[in-house]
Amino acid sequence: MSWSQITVQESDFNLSEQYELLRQKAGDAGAIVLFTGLVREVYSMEPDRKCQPATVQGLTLEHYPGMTEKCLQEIAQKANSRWPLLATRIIHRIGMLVPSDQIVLVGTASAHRSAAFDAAQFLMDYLKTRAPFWKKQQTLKGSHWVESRQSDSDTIKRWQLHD
Amino acid sequence: MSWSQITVQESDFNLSEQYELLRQKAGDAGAIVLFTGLVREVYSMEPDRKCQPATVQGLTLEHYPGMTEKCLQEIAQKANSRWPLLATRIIHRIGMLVPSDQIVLVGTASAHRSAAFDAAQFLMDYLKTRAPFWKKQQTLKGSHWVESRQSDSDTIKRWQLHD
Amino acid sequence: MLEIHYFASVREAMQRSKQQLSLPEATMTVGGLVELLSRQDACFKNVYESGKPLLVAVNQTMVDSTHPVCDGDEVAFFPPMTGG
Amino acid sequence: MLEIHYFASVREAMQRSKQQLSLPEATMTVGGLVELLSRQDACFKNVYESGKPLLVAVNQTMVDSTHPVCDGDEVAFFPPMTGG
Repeated sequence: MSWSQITVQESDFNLSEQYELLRQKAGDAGAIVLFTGLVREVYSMEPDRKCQPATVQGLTLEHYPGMTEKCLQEIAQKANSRWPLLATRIIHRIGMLVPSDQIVLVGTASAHRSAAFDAAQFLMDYLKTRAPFWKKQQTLKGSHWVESRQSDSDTIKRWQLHD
Repeated sequence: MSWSQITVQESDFNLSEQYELLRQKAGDAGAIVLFTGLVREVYSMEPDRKCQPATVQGLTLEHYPGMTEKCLQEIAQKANSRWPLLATRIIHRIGMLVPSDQIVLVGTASAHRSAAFDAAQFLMDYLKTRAPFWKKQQTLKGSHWVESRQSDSDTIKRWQLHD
Repeated sequence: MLEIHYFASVREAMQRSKQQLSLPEATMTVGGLVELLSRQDACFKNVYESGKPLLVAVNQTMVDSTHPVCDGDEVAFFPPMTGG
Repeated sequence: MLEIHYFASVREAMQRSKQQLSLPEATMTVGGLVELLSRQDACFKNVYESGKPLLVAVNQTMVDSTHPVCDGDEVAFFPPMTGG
């Protein structure tokens, strides 16, 4: 049975602690992949929007309590049914963040590297478009909701799952 | 100009230090991927060899000093020319290791996650088959050199580079 | 009674994060509910007719407009997700 | 003089990690060098004729058997890599 843990929290996370947890829970793992998403200071819109890049001063993350955890559990289960994972870990922060802050952590452990890499990428692709989180950016010109990128929806297609 | 650092060392490495180094050197990164390879205790041969899995007691890593660093530099340059990376880090250990020890670290930082994921996977695929490292396993039945897996050479083909 | 939640830009446009609604029929579709809310609420009409994508979840699962809505359900309206 | 290095299983089979060799000609190919070493050294003949893959680097770059070898070059023989 694979170990999996999901957390939605306001507080920051410590990558090192999460790595040691994965190593400990995974047993005889040969490969561990950790992904972290950070708040970028310069936010470029999609090329077709013809906007100047904005300097981000802050980011507020809203979510749908209850549904978020349910979605992340489902995404983790999907990854576990697709790859022979020994352990998975997802942390997503909510609330107010500033540039260079950590937003999200996805960690996967497996016997071999390809499963760990593919599952981590799959978890991020699904999390980006299927889990109910919304980002609002604060710039010098005011606040606005980040619009979803078509490229993120397209990315899911590569997993060829119809669900 | 992207930051890149390569180290071949006997001593262990601290993932957290390497992560903070990548964050610091990468500037305005939105995505950081860290991969670690660990010594597994149960080593299964390729299915077609029809061998029982062996319990590994130790692993000795030999390398070709000079050529190793040169190869890893070339691999990092290839990754940098293919993806818009902000920082890359490779650490490979040599000498005697035991199960659950860290063997290798690959870290990539980029503005967006797909470049960071793809580059980290590319670096590992190339490192496995192009950098002059060799593993010798110690088991209860004696010592033997690990033979290269055809699957590792096949994995390189997906990058469709003829070099 | 139906509990309706609004999130992100939809929440701001609706000027509230949730509301309760008595269903005029025992069961209706999500599409029927959207039409009902558009008739009753100018803010909702604006959101619905803005042309921006509007997603719906019933009992915390994403559904399309043909999905049934029953008394006691939790319905949520929100824009496409932008987490990660 | 040529400096020849052996690594991993090849080093063990050769019972040494390196050797020096005077080239009989100013330039020869890697293939020619392999034949020369096979004639001169029973251990090298065993390695070469074992049927296991044998890789060659000249001046720390992987090459094939048609690559030239000149006086002063560093040549290395080793099995396929198994790092990572």
